Amino acid sequence: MLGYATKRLLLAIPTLFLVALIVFFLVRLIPGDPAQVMLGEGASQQAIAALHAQLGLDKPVPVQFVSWLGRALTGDLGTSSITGQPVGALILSRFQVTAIVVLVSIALATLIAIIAGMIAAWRQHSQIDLAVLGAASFILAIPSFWLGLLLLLLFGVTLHWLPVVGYVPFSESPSAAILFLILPITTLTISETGVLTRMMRSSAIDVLRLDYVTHARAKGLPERTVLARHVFPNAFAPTMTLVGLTLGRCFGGIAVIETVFTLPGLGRLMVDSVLARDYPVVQGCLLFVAALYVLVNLVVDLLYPLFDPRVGLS
Amino acid sequence: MRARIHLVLGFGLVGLLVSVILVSFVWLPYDPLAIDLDHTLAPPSLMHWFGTDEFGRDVASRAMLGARISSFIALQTVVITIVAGTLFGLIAGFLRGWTERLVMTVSDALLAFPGILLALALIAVIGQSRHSIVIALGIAYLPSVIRVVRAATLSIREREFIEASRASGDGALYTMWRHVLPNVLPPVLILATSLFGWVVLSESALSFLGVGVPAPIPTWGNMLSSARPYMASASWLSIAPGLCIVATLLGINMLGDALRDRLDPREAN
Amino acid sequence: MRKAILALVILLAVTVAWLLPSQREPVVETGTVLRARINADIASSEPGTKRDANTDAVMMHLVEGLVAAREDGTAGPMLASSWTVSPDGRTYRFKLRRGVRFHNGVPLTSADVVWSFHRYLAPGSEWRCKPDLSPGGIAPVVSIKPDGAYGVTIILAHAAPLFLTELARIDCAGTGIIQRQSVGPDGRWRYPVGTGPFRWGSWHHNQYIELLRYKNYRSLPGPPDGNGGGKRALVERVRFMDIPDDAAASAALLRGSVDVLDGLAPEVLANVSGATGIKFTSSPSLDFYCILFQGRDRLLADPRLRRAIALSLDVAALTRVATHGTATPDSSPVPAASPYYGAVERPLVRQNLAEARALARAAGYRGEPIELITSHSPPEMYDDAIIIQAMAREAGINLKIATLDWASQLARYSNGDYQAMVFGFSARLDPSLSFGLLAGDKAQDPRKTWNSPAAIAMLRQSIATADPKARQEIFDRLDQLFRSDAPAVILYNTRRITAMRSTVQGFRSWPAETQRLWNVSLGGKP
Amino acid sequence: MTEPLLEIRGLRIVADASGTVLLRELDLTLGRGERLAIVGESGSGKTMATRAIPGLLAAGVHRDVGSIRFDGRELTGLSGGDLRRIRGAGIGMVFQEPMTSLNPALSIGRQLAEGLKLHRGLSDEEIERRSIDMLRRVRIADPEGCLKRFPHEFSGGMRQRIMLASVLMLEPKLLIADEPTTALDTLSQREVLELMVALTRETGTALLLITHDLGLVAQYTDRVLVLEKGVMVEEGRTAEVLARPQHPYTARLIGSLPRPDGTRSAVSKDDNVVLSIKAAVIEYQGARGLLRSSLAKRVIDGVDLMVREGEIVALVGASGSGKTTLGRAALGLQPLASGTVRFEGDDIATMSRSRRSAFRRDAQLVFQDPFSSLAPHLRIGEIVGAALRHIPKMTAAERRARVAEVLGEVGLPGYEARRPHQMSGGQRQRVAIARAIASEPRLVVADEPVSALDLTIQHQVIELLRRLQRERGFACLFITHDLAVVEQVADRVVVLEQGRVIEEGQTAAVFAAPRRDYTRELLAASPALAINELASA
Repeated sequence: MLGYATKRLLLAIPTLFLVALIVFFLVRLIPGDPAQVMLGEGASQQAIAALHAQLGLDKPVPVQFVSWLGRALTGDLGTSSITGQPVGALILSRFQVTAIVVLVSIALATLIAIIAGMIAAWRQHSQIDLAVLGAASFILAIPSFWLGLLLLLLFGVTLHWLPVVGYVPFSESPSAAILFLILPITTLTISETGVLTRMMRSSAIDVLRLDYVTHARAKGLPERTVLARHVFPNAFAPTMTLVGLTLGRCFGGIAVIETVFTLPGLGRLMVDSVLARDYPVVQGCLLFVAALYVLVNLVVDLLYPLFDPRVGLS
Repeated sequence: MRARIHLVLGFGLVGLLVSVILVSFVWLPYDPLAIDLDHTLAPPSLMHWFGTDEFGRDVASRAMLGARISSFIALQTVVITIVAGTLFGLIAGFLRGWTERLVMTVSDALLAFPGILLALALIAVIGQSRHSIVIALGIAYLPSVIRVVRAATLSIREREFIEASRASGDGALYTMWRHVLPNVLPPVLILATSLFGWVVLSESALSFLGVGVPAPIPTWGNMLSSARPYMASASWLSIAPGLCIVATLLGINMLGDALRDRLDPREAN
Repeated sequence: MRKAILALVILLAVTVAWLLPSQREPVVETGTVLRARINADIASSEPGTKRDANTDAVMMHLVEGLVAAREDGTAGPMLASSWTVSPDGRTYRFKLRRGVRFHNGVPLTSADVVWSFHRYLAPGSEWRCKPDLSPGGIAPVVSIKPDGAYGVTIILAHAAPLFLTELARIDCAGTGIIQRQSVGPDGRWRYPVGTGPFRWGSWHHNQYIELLRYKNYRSLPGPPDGNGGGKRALVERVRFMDIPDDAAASAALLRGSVDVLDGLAPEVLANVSGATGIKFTSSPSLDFYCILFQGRDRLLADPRLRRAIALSLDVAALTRVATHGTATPDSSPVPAASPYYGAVERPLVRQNLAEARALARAAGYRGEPIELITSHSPPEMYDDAIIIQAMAREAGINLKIATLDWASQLARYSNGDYQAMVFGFSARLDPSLSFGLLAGDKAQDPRKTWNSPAAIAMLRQSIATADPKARQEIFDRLDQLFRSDAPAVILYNTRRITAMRSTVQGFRSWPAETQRLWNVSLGGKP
Repeated sequence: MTEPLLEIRGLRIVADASGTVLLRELDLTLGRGERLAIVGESGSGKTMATRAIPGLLAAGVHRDVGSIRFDGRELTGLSGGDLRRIRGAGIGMVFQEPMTSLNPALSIGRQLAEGLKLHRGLSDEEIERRSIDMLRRVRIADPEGCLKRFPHEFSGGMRQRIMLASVLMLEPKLLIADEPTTALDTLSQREVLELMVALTRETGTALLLITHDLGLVAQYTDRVLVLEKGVMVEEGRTAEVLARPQHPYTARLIGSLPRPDGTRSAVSKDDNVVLSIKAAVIEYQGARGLLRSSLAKRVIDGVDLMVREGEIVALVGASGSGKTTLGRAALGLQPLASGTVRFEGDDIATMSRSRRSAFRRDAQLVFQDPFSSLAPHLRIGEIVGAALRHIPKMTAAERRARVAEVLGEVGLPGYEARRPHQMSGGQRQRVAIARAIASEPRLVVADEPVSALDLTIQHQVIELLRRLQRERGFACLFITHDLAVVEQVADRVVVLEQGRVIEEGQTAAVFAAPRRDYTRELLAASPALAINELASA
């Protein structure tokens, strides 16, 4: 197991290096100079030039890249050129918000997808199957942030059940924090359930056709056991890979939902730092998200044999 | 039986979209760009079916023009991504070796980027315009096309008629073009329908983050995001574009399902 | 099946457990807390260096300079009770007030003033006003010497009537005098130890910054006046909460977790205006929003086309819609709230489509597209562009809107790389500074749009004269020349709105756009 | 006479959607411990008939009318729970495809225990003891270890034996075996069948064997029932039906069994040699690990093989003997580690480019799987004409004429516009043959060309191949594991075991007196040969 994990991590290095390269140069191509942005429109040319030098932006770009990457390998992602905060701490604190929302939502979405997908496959071409597929197609058609806005409008503005916007960190009061997370989690869960359900349904259909399912039934096992012990493990394996990909994508990609619900998450941080040309934070975030993406996919692959022993850790 | 319902619903909704676009070339209830500062934020009425926005512009006309712009952007992006993705996926899946490692490393690197962030950065570099949106989203979705095409190529590559073609002396390029490509098209076609949906959603997300198609050209995305501050006071502003997106995407998804039923043997019982 | 659910649950429990406990100690609430809002964390705790509007507001509670800006923008006494200016205008002798102590109890003496000035003007310093007070600036300081324990003499290279206004500039932290202990033994900056009514509390990044009441603060007599006058801290603690999103801030106010919401975004006014237990104050601001034209552009070089665009706009209607009726339309660079806003500056440019079309055709304009740059920060600028484009279209002028993000727009503005641009300048206390934003030599500073030598000469003259009546006369001539040259079209001055809970007493907003929380109390019902 | 174990009266099965009748009024009786075979070609409804008994019909079809009495109880009226109690305990089933008959995600031990825990409620230790005992009886090595391992670690033959163990442990009264050994090669097929018969005889379990292979029927069953397109055409004792078939369909079935054909003219030694392989060695690299590659495995170890013009040489061996690899090597599709392959005297490894493209035309390959070897998106005309593309001076008109001629020869005149998915397995294999002979090759390598086809169609395709070879005189290397086919088609036979040629000679001579015991085992395991002796007796 360990050998396989290290091999996979070694293979991921070229990808991560490429990500670092793309981020570093892409951000510098964006017009607008960080020093200028920070000092605002009234600042004098000398002040801008001075800050420019202080941020080390006057050195040739390759030199900046090497020094940044060298320090990043030792874990020091530098400090935000706007707030001076260490980038590492900034990312972790903002990641806490995103992680809670993404993990809980994807777990719920997976659970719903398993149940709905299995039932639909079990009763293929029946009314239930049609309903499940219809619902999945409908969910896939709704923009996630519009869904968020509607939920906000319904529960926040009209029914006043839930706070409209804002965020209370867990440290201050867990109970209040949960109130703020209900709507974002619901939005993300709904928007991710569609894809997972379709995937679970189609892989369950494949498995239901195979002989060992009929064999299990021929042993006299009740349908419940046949589905749970024989169909589910084999059908869940491909869906789990998709769950891994979704997790990887969402950790960096729910900036839109974070904007709707004003959550200070990682996505929001990335969008703001790109717009504010805060190079160190942008670089740190994207490297963090890329590393997370690789890690999540590795974990999923390590869990894979749990469901499909044929896939040995070659 | 199910396939038929999906087909009917799908064609119905897509047909509605296409007819709205065709009509928008000829006639629009009002000039979508004309502002009327005396009738801002008017609720839906006989005069204005979907009411007016914060500048007094007619929301219905803007939704119709938006349909044309959003669909064209999505179409252009899908075509570019499918063509480029198929090319790279085919080469990676068929030639294997270092070409496959190169293509897959680059595509994994792009995939590790959150799609919206990559698009945001690219647009900031190229500048905001319809073409920059198409290029940015094209690059953002390229890896997923490459992934699908490579997987399909790998499975086709093992089929005996490929070995027969190589055995009868066909070159690699000829075999790829004549035998592999036609068999990769079904999964690619199915992917194209969902890709269309993803692009429309991404354009609206980008508009929401302030970098979508620039004003005053309406797309469903930027109409939806500019409706956000008036959620409470003028909720119809966000209903109209939202419904258009859902109706269109539902239609496209249904068509995708029907296509999948016809092309993918697994579904047929 | 069981195996899968088990794996999922364990994964979830481990990560939630890792995320939950956080390092911060629980917050202890003692005494009354006045909670205000800033829309971004402060840039740094060092006065007048890395700063933005939020940082300036917080600094004004902690440090005080020799002089401070009055309500009308002029400079009044603060730590200096009085001062004399030599006939040639180069030597200033300040008398310091006695009995004033720093937050750490050390009494204020001339040595502290000299130490602070030398630190601000030191070579490595990033103090925002250093260029103006250095050689080549508008008031270059040659020497600062103590004159006994409570006297300070400052000698300038040449006479500079605006020297005191410069010292009082808020974006330079009012040249706040700080005690040596603000800096650690190794010379690294710790936190500001000043003489203001509040002293430094604690800074929780991206959360809030808290200031504590300075019990033995020695206030000037009489009523409060701008940043000076009678000042007292009436609450135990002031907490500036970092809430970036305007909608979130308005919701926080409604829910009662914020007491004062300064600089309310017009866009969310509707959410708050009807609510019970909320009251408002507002004041016109000394800022201005305008359309900048690039004179070097082939089309816009001709002033007739520029005037045609000005004439195509109904500025009153534009202001009403874009700023939701909160701003004051204004066609003169002199802000409406400025004492120099006279009869010449008051009249608005009336929309006249016929004349606009005629002027445009006369200038040889045949409908070629002109790029109008705008951005979403603040959101009103985006709305301005859409209305301007629609109105200009009525006069046959074809404007193409390009929406950039703020950083890109700022870059295009700084190197003059644009045809036309909707732009907003932050508050300038003196009209000379307002005109200075527009008039200037393009070769030296690409940001200037008004390259006319006559205007530059008049501007320099306005800086050099102290007599208000003479300056008014200069500003009137400048305004007339501005309207005929039309290097830019002024749109409006914003009105700064502050919403607060009805329990908040004594809050006064003012044109300088910073929130002042001294003399403010949380009296009466909760 | 005690009441029969199983009695089916007037069973009719109908498709849900179309309502077409798939199985018409089937009557069948089976005594306790009796062994009945149901024979019929694919699509005859034989599987459906047996699936109806325990009520396990696939989705989309349903039992329209008919009674099924089992062990004195009418199954059709039973509730779900009662029916489930009979499944497994009363009726056991074994399926065709070994690869998917066991759940890949569960260990063998757990799958064996399932049935016993449900029906007998025995303790885990007791179940483990019985499992190990049963595994030993189905001759699985290291039964204790086997419990913890997973299905993918076993070969097809072993998996079928494990499945047999799991079903027979419950000592059912009836065992339904649905083509249990079709997917296995002859050796493991014989082992599994003999085990099945021995074990069912021990426990007195009745056997319902479904197959399309008359050879198995002759060797292993008491009575036989013949189904044709859902209708029972004949039923009776196996020996009588095979010796004197009443119904013409049964007669045709028996007729299509491969038989030795006296008309082979001996090919003289001096006809020129088309293909000659000398001391060929082929190695497969193990999985290339990141750090080290496991030692290379020798698949072909020093093989000499010659095929003369107009001769059909059969290359025979069990699966894994390397016969397919050797076939590919003969066409230059598989590089040799050492040794040479000469085509008409030239070593194909060192040929010039032009000579190589000529070689491509003169040596053609016919694949086993008709569904995978034809490009699904092309028309038949394009597929057959593909090889002609490389003939330089041939005009389009000549190509079309040649395609039409060749299609006519294989009995598919005018099929140019059709597409592969519109044709049956047999027709597709004819197209594959047409493609092979289109460029008038000197050598045709046929890799198991008929093993995927039904008996009657197998017979026609082999006849076609022999007729074409006689008319055109190309050399043919015929790869197969089915000795009955060899006897019908080949002049000489070469037996391959673990990459080495262990026996070679004229077909009749080798069949009459096989020198090596491996060859003897192969011959004994081939059911079709047994029936010939039975029929001729």
